[in-house]
Amino acid sequence: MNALLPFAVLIWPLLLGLVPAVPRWRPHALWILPLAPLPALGLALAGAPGAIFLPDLLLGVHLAAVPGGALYLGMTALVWAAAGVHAALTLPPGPKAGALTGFWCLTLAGNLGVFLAGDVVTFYLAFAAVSLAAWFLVVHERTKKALAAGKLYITLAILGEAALLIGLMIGAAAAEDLRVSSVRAALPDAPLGPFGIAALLVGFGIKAGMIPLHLWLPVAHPAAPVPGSAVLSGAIVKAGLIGMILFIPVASGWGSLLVVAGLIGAFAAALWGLTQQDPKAVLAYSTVSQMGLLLTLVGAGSSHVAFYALHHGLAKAAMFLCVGVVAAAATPRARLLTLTIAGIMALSVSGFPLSGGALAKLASKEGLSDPLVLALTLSSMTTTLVLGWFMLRLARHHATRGHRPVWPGLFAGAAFLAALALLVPWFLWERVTGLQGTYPLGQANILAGLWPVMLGLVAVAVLRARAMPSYPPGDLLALLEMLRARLILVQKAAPQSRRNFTIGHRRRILRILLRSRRADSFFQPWPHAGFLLTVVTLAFAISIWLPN
Amino acid sequence: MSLTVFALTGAALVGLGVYGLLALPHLLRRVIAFNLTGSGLFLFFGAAGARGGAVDPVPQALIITGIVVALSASALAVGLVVALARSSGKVVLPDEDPAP
Amino acid sequence: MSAALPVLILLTSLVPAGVTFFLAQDSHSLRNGLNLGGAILKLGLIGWMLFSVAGGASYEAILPLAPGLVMLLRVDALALLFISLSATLWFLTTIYAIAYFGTKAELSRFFGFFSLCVAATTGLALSGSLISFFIFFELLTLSTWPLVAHKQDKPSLSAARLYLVYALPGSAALLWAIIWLESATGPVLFTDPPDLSVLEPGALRAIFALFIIGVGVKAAIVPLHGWLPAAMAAPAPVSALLHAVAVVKAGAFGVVRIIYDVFGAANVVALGVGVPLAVLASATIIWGSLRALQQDEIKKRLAFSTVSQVSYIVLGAALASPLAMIGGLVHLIHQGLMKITLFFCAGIYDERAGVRTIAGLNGLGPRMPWTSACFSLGALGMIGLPPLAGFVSKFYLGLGGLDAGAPWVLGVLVASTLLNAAYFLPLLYRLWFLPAAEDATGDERAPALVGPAVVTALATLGVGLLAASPISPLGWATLIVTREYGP
Amino acid sequence: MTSLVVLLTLPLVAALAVLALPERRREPLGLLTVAIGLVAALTLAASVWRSGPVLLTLGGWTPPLGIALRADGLAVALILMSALVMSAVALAARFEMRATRVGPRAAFGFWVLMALLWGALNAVYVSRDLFNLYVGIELLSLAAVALVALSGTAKALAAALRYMIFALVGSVLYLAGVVLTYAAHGVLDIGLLAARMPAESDALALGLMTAGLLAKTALFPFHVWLPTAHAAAPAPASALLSALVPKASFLILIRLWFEAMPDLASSAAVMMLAVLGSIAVIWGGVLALVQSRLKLIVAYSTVAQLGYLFLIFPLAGGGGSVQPWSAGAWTGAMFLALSHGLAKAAMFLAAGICIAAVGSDRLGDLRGLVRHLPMTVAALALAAITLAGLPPSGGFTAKYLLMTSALAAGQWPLALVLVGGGLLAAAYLYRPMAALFAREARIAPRPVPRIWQAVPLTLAASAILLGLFSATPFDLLQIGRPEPAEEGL
Amino acid sequence: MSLALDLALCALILGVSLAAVAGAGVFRAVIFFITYGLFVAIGWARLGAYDVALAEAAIGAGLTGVLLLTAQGRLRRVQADRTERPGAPLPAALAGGAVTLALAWAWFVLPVPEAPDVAQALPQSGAGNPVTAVLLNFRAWDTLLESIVLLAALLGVWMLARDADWDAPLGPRYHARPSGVLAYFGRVLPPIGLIFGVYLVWAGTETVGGAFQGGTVLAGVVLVAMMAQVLPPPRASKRLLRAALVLGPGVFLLSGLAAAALGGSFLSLSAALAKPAILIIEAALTVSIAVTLALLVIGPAEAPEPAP
Repeated sequence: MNALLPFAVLIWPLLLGLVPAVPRWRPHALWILPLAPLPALGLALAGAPGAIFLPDLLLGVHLAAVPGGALYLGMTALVWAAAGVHAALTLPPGPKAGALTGFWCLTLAGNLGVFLAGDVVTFYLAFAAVSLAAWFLVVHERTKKALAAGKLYITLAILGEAALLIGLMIGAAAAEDLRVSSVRAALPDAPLGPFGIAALLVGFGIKAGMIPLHLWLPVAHPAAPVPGSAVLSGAIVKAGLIGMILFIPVASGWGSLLVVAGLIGAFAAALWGLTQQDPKAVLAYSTVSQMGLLLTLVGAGSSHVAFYALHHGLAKAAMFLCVGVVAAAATPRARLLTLTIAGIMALSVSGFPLSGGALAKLASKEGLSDPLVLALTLSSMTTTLVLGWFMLRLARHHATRGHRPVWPGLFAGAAFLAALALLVPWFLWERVTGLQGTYPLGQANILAGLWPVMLGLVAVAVLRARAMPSYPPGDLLALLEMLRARLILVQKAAPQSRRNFTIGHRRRILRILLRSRRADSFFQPWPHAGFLLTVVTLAFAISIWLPN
Repeated sequence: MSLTVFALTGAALVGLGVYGLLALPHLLRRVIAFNLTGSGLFLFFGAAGARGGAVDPVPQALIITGIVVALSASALAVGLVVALARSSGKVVLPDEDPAP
Repeated sequence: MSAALPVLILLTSLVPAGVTFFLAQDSHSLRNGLNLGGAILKLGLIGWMLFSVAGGASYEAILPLAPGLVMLLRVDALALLFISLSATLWFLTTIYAIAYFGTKAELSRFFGFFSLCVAATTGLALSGSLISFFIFFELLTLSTWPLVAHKQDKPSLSAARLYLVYALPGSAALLWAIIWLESATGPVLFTDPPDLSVLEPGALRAIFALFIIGVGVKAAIVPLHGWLPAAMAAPAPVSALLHAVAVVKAGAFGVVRIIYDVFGAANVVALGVGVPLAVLASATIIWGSLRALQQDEIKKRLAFSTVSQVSYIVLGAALASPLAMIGGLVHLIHQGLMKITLFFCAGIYDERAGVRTIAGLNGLGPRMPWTSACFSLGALGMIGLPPLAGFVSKFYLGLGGLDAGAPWVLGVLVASTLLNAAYFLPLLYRLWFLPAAEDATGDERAPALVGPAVVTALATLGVGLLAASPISPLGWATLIVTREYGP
Repeated sequence: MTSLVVLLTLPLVAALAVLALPERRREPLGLLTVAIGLVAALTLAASVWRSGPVLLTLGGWTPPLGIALRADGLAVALILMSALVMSAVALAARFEMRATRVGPRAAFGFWVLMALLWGALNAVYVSRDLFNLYVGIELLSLAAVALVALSGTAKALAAALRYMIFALVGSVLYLAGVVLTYAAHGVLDIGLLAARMPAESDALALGLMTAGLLAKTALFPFHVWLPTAHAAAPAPASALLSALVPKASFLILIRLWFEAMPDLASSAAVMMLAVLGSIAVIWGGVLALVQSRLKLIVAYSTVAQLGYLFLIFPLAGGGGSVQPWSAGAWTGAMFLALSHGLAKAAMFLAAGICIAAVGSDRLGDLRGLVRHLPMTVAALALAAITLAGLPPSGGFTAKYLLMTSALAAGQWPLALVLVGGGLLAAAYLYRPMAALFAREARIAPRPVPRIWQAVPLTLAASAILLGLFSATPFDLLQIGRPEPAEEGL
Repeated sequence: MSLALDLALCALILGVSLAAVAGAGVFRAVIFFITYGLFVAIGWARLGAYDVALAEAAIGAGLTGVLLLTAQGRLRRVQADRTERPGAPLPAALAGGAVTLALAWAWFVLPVPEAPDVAQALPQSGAGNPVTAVLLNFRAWDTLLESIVLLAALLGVWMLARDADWDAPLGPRYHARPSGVLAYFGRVLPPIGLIFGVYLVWAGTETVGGAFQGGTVLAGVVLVAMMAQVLPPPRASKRLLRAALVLGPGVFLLSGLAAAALGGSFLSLSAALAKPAILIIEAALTVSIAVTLALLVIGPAEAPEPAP
């Protein structure tokens, strides 16, 4: 029975996702969103037990939680559940909501699936589900902005899928087996191993927002509805992360590559976030930055990536929800409360001592080389900077529209996530890190956490007085846009003369054919034919006579 | 020797007939030429059949049959020529008529 | 019995074809009953045959025509695979076609040739010798012509002409190849691979090239594909059948037969002709996709997509590796299911909403949800999205490419995936996301049209989802490859 | 043997009877004749199938004094095909050659001439005597010319006259060859000639006979009389002229080259025949492609199809050393003659139906006829399949056998001709098919009885069946097949 | 001496034939052709082929001549364009010369074969004249077909009638003055011709002559009678006429079939019955040949021309 649990966890959201297909149920469909991740949460709380092999399904489906699966699954389930509540409260019911519900559930199933997949095909399927179905979360508003963002998102997602497919196939071909463990083992030594790994890096990198493949993140987040952004940033990007963990052999040079790319992302994205006006865009850059840190950890072989990811997921989701909550806040008090929650979360992510984020940072510094520890510490400063900027932008964020009466519910969701982000790391500390429960209370640790945040806060205060340059989200995109315009110009200049050529050709053939009629009239008159007949007669006679 | 004379005459008649068939556009004259060819051929055959001392009756029989067949063909050809002349006013074939 | 069954299966389409020609236009129920009855009977017979072949029975019917000219109907696993597909899809397409045409004109002619076309495909699948393969190949060519020209208007007729302009020289090349080969080796039976050592390698290569030209026209290998997009002038059920099981598939099936049963994979490799063919197939895959991108008509886009997709099968065969072969064979089925779904839907759009162009699809999704859902499934399958059918084929092809030492195949597959996405996703986007035109009409109150599409769409999902099961197409293809062409 | 005598005399008796009996007996008599003829042909075929070639020494006099007849497999196959075509033509003529349609003159003449033609054909098919063959083809030619002239228009008369000239000169050339042969050997029997002492004059004799027969068979460049003549005749007559008449002179050629004087076949002469045949295939095809009338297309197609037959000379026995079964060219050409006969007759009869429906055979006027004459169009289509050599048809079997020999013998240019000719045939037959298949009709057609329509369809279907069940005819053709057919010339 | 005679004869033949081919005017060509036929008949006699000589004189020169003359007359009547057009003489001469040379060459290389031994079989044939034996017994099938060929030609000629004329009497209307030469011949010649013709048939079985020669003479008789308007031109539909046409080939065919039915082979004549059978067949054939040849010459049905 236990064995079926992972399977049930995946099937449940898929089944729920079909609910809106029934027209009568469609108006209330949004309310199933909070229900969909519950079995997964249960599985996580139970410690993610169970493993199952379904030989007939796909190319043989293996399901079992990945290492650290419980953390990922729990975080994912919580983020999705809270976002679900938010969505159910804020989004207007209707056909769009029905579609969203269906694909929300599909995305969720995929998101959970990447943490449960035991074979590459299932993994690929889950990855595709989370990546492609999430498109519906991005474009939900159907505004021009959302659709443009969706286009970028889906393009990159598909490119990522393609890259992933290459990598997985190279691995599977080398392993002659489809299980994740075999593929991972076979990849480094496969004939096309480096190429495959590079492809995987691209595939996962796109999802995980690795520089320079992060383009979609800052574009998609502001466009998506708030709960969508919350799951995108909180949970979905972690699918890329788990891919990196599962498949990239960090022991070889690939780890360093990840570290470098991760660090560049961590700092550059945070700083670039300062050029954004939309709080969600700022948050998106923060996500790129945080994911950079996570990738650095992966590349460095840290064993507490899951712990860090857990906190980041919860906190980032809470912050995104706060954007929605602020917009729905009717009274200054509500607004203040929300901003407080968001501020606490910002501090937590920055690693303010004793916060959940500080614990995550502390744990992940374990076993890292000094430069990396320093980088991590410094990143706290940039994080504070960007999140401080976020708070500034958030404070100026006003509701354009919203369901004000639902504010308490919305607030509860965000506050719930925030509370979890603060508390769960404490709760799990010993179990996960094996360190003493009082370790984070150590003075050195507190100090180490405090000074970068303080410095960051000072910088924020300075920034507040300055006018920051403002760019639209999507940095490198502008470059690509230029290239595309060039290409279109070239295409338009191509000549179109082929058709005329064929017609002329045909006419010429016809003329030749018609000429045959005139040629035939040479044989027509009897004197010609008769003369030829004589010639043929004699030719036959001679040709017979000569050899005999 | 006489036979050779007749045979060569036959050969010459055939040639003459062929000449007439090719050179004469008038259809009635072409029928005449055809008959010349045929009869020249028969003469050749007759001469050949008479070589073995006694006259071989088989060629004679064949020649008689041939003459009758030639007559039949000539009659039909002449009928066609007359009919063509009646309906088109020409005694040459349309594709050999320089002034149609 | 062992001789009668293949013949019977052939007759289940041939007899309805023959009788239908002579039915009056308005004897609808008789005609429909005849065709559906034939299709059901055929399915039953094939089911029985599957059952008994699994039990070790073998079927063979032989009809000598002249020395060296032997009509041989023989059932092997590959043949079974193909006839199962064609029989199932024939059945569905018949239902669809009956609903599609309703009481329009010239139905007896249409259904006559329709069944004849299926009979030819069946015969082709069951052919046990090169020459019977050729005979049915030609029968297929000829019986398809009236179907393409069915509307009898100018575009249809010129499309039909173009079809023959391509097909007949192709057959000539095929015939040449067959006779060249057979004049040296004797009649070629698929059970008994010919002794190729009697011919020079150069000659063998030329024969192989002629073979490929011959079947390549049907398989629409670039640059022999020009007829296929034009043939879109045909009514939707015809396009569906043409693209999914009949003509195009026959070409691909032919490539498989030629590589595996005539030359043998080892010889193909030894002669060095596999790689050029694989390159050609790859070029076709890419070129077809690129051209599909430029089309504004739904059916034209689908047609170029077929050009591209069918070459997957060719690619699988050309790589001469077991895994690629599995991929190719399974794509034979999968592409059929997906493409027929797409064409069914395209026909419904045309018939119920009057939509032929891509721009016309705007907003049709909510209005025609079932059709559009099926269309979406088909399209996503084509892109190769798991767990749909297309993914499975693509996966095996990729593995096969690596196995055969041709990793560039991966690049082709990926490029094709991307291109597929590029030309299919905008369609889905229009269907579901763009607002409908103000004067848009359309409904799907035609269960006999939508039903078959739903069935094939579900099958597209099912064969992918249950790919590893032994009775899935994949299981079957694996069985064929390991049992019959295994090392 | 009885059936052979019946086949030889029945048409003649029928002709005399039609001539002598009152008009109202004409049709029943004609139909009875073809029925008996068909039965006799089947009986003869059965007897040949069972016990080998049937011999008949006329008057009890054996050669060299008398005339011997021999019905071998080839002759019987041709007899059977002719009987089928005759039956079909007779059935079609019941509708088409009615006195009320074509006038009492043509209605009367057609039946007599048809019977005479049939008698001549059967006589030629079985005759073993060179001079008797001469009389036979003369009878054939006169009846054929008269059929061409039947419609009485100036065009038909000119066509008939041109045909007449070629036929007469062809006969004279043939006769010259016969004369030289008898003069040199004193025998006319084919079997005895095979055993003769070769003479120097034989080359000239064979050359003369060959050239004469080529003119009668309308091989390029002597094809010019054929299209106009065949197109000018009424459709049932065209069917006979195109399907059967050239086969008789071709058969004599076969008898001469393969049976009487196979020792004379030099490679140059044999190649010359094949080259002329190849040119005919291409030239006839190209010309058919540029015609705009159905009957002319069909007639030019005959020019092309006859060309194929001449590939037999270098190909017979070709490649037999490589693969024993690839020596099928001889049989292949015969298959072609048979299936061409059936298909071509079907085409002309179908063309006749089209003309009856819309009063013209211009392609433009035929547009859209498929809706009104589906059976006729089907007949045309099936016949086209045979003529283009597409499977499964007799034409395909023929082409297959010829091509196998060609490639096995390394004669790939000839194989190219076979393939190219098939494609050309498809191209020129496509044009009428496309016109018939068009949607809009230009002329409102008159109704045509279905039974009439069924006639060409049956013929065309039998051409297809010839391919589908070719084993029996194949074996039939092997009966009494001359040695060189297998070993090559 | 005889060689000189033959040389002279051949020179004459060639000269006349040359005139027939190359001379100006169709009428003259026809006249030369008739003359040529007579000279060739003499040539046949010189070769000892008397049967052929008779046939050539009667058919080749006589009947063909009349045929051509009538045709020439008709062409004149329909006012056909009679201008002579030049042909292409050089290729024609080349072809003719080549054919002549080839045949001449053949003559000198021809071996002398062993002829079939007719004489030995003659007693069983029922005919004393070997030519007749060959024609009516040994190669009876040829002769039967030949009589059918005549019929086919006649039918072909009939088919050349205009549809409107189909029921009219056959041939053009002859206008002989009742007191003219033609009318006189028309009354005098027929009885003589009749007797001569019947004699030729009767004698043909044993010596020179035969159905064809006799039939031709009779045909001439009929022709003269018709031209002299002694006999009215018949209509093609006339039953008696048809019966006369069918009689010869019909009797020939039936006797052949009867022989086959009685257990012999087709067209066989048992030695005992051969002579009378041959006579009967010849008689019947003669009637048919006479009628057929006469009708061939007068041509298809023709309605009277409207008076100019």
